[in-house]
Amino acid sequence: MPRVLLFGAFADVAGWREREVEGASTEALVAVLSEHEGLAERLARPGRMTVVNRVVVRGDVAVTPEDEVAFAPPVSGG
Amino acid sequence: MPRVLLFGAFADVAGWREREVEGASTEALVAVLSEHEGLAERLARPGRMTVVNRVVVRGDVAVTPEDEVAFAPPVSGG
Amino acid sequence: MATLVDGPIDPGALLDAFCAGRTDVGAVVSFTGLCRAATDGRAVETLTLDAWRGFTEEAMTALEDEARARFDLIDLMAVHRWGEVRPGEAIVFVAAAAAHRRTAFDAADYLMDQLKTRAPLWKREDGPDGRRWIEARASDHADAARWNMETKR
Amino acid sequence: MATLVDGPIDPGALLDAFCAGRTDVGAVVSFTGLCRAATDGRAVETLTLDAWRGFTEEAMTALEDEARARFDLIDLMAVHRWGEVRPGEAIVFVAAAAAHRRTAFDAADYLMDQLKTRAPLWKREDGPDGRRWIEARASDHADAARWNMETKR
Repeated sequence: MPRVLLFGAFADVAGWREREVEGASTEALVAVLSEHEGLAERLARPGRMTVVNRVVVRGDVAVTPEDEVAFAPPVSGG
Repeated sequence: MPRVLLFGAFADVAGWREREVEGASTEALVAVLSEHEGLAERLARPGRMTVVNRVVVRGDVAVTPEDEVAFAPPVSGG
Repeated sequence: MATLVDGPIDPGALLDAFCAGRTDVGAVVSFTGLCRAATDGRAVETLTLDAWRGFTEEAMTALEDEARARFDLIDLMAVHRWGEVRPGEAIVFVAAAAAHRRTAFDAADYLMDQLKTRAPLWKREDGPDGRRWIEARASDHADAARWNMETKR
Repeated sequence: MATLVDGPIDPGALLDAFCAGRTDVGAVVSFTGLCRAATDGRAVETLTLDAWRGFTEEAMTALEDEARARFDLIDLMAVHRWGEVRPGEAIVFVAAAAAHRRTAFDAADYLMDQLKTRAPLWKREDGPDGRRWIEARASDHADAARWNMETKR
């Protein structure tokens, strides 16, 4: 199963930072994660960052069980 | 006689920084100072600063023997 | 290279080290971001920065490289805290060195705009009113957009 | 109040002192002007700053006051060397503190433009090619003129 990483408010709301999740694409993973009500609301907000194997991606991207997929809210550095 | 102060290149060229000079106005003092050839050339350049009793003045200003008159080239702070 | 530090950073020591021994630099501009005790009228006891070690440094270094490509710099540095920060402590320090001051001002300003809107860091404020996750403000995005029209100098 | 210092200044120590104990400030921007070992291709062994003690500090403080009136600042400082300066040493240090970073950047930038073109200081370079008195460059006057059209923020 792909390894999913969560950052910022996503990790805070979900109560975990790293977990294996079943899914063949980034949006499939989002659908599974959205079974958690608070996370569903956060994941649906604009500006979500999706990163597959440390490369930022846009849209729905296919993933394999060996992939690492990170989801994060809009950034706030500085 | 008014006390004349010179700064920067003016003092360097004249060889003095402070001296009493005979003159009833700032331009009269400039005329006296301009007897020194190198200083004449420097004083004639644009952007000269003239200060009477610590107040910057423009044009020809009357001065009394009790006044302090400073002449300086364009500034270069920072 | 941009660095991420877990623990206090000392802007003065960073500035002195950045300036030391340079005889080719005329201008050094630094930016220090401090943790405020209140934002938008809410008291802040702790600011917590979440980061993705490795990924975050790489992304910050890429932003630094963009600034180096855009401006005629002699040097550039960025240090960012992660973890828990208390009011009054420094969150971020950026310094830019150039032969002339306009370049140094612009590069530090540019890099801060990019870090605010593009560095993968996530900020949380905890205080008596509870917990709040922060996102870059509309003004931060407007600041960053200023640079889209500009050319190298 | 602006100060004029006869002897080395330490930008790092000034920055740390300026930041210390502040929990209301989000942004501190500093500018450090360093003495370069060469300008316009000429080697510089010593930079000498002539000042009019008292008058120069008053004029610098008036420029600081202009910046305070123009920008929404929490604090502002300026320290300038006079006398002999060696390559690599700091000539001037300016720091601006504000709630938000754009204000701090603009105020430090503004104050430096004013100091360059309006502070009563006169700069001389001595080196193997002889002695040269410096005046503010055309680019310094152009930088200072940028602010004539702007309004308070």
